[in-house]
Amino acid sequence: MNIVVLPYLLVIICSLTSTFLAYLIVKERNLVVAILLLLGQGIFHSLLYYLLMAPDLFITYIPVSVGITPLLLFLLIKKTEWREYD
Amino acid sequence: MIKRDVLVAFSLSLLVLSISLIIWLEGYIRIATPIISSLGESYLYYSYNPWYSNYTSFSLNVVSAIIWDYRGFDTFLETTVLMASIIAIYTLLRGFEEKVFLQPKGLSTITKTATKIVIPLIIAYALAIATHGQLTPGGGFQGGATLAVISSLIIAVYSLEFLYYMGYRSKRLVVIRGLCLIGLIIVAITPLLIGFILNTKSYIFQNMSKEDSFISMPSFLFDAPLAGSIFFYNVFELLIVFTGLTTALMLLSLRDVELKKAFEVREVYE
Amino acid sequence: MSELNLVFYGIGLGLIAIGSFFEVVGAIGVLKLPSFFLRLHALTVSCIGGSILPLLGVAILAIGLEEMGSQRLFITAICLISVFIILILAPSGSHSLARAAYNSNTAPKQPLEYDALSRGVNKD
Amino acid sequence: MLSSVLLIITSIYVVTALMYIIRLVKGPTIPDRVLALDALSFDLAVFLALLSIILENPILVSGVIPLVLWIHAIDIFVSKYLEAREMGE
Repeated sequence: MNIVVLPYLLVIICSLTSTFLAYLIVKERNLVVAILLLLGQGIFHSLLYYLLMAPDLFITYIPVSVGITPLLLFLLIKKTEWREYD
Repeated sequence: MIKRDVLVAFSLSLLVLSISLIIWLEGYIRIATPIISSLGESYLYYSYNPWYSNYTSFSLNVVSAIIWDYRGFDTFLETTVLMASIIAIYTLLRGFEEKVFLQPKGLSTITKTATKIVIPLIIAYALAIATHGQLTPGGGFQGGATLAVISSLIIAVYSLEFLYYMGYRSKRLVVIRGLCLIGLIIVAITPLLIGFILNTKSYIFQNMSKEDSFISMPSFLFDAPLAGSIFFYNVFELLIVFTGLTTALMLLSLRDVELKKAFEVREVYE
Repeated sequence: MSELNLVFYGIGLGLIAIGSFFEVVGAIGVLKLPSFFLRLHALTVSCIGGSILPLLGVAILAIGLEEMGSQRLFITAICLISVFIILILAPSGSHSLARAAYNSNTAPKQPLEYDALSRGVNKD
Repeated sequence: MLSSVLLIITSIYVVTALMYIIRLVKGPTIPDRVLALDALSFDLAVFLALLSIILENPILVSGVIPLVLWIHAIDIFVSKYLEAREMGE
């Protein structure tokens, strides 16, 4: 395997994994598990930006997809769901 | 998780692979080729070029040169977008009050100590990302989002009350955010004001001197490239993003006792 | 290539190789062990052995790579800072996760021999 | 010699990332999935540093620290979600 082939191969792996996880997010019933799968999809998606040589977009996409979106979703689920269990 | 779902997802990803292979074999997609289009070449050529000082913006990072110099007005309107969502949260939760003495619990002592050690490191790194936005990848938004880790960690590990002890109130943060937006506008119209006083031609969002106007922002601090207004824009953007995200987090994690009045207001409206 | 650079090469590549061994061990452990509290051991193996050692190795290897120019010290600095951050944050994160899983009874505690927390010892 | 050794090690890291993905999808409880995400992101942090040496582009490495910090924040938030009655207390 040549060193030139490596980024192409990694792009294929990352896009396959993020598509795979995106389908599972849609099918999942438990909301917390869906958020965690979304997080994994976000990590692989941002790795795609890294491999396309855009570190600026990588640093922008990491907080948005890995950090803030799951955080706000966790806060919202906690606000709505625990009343039902009480 | 059913096994059938996993199989369907895997076949779906294989479908995507085959479609992308077809497009790739047609020759539409290239990853990081050394061949650059003429438009990209002109950006690379002019973003840091001391010999053509009428066209350059003295920024080693081409992306921040494009974001804050070539399309500065666009980016300025983008920064005001987050304000709209914060106003939406305020209108939903109107009538809340921030109470201080509720006996916070927080997480265990080990986590508290680890957070205490790491917080100065995060502050230093976020400031480095923002103020070196013209040299290395990064900029105002990235620095502010990295700084927002601190407020989210404090809310979870200590409690919301710790932010109140430190003097953070959501209304104060919104006021700081508005002041920083005004600061962005002031930096943008400074060349215009100087041109008005000196009675020469000048432009709004002007960074370096142009062919027909000699006014320019400071391009070097001692021997480090400062890239004129890009540095000031990055610092203001850092504060804007940090205060905006912290306000959203604080408002969404309000305790039930503090929201009692808001619920009463909603019942009156209903 | 000078002799000092060869030393940096050797130390860096050796640390990275040892780290990859720990990473494989940790991954097999995360996949194969039967319950959550046992998988946590595998997580610590892959955190400390599999992340910190290779990052140190990359930091040392980048000093020796003279053909990448003076910007290679950027890699060294970032790797050393992230080693420090992982060294502090990864144990505290796994500790809080384990404590939450124990207190809220979300994970089964089945292969259990001695439970000190249930007898009120060291509740905090 | 250097590039071939780094190639082998990078492929090892990719394979372990896929193993963590299996645990993330399969994991019976919520803490299991968080654990898999944790290990996955620390794995990818090393992977990014290696890749910036392989591609000979030192600027690319700067995304490691935000990744590590945010994953720790997610850890803390999930444990707070499981343990406490409210997020802000």
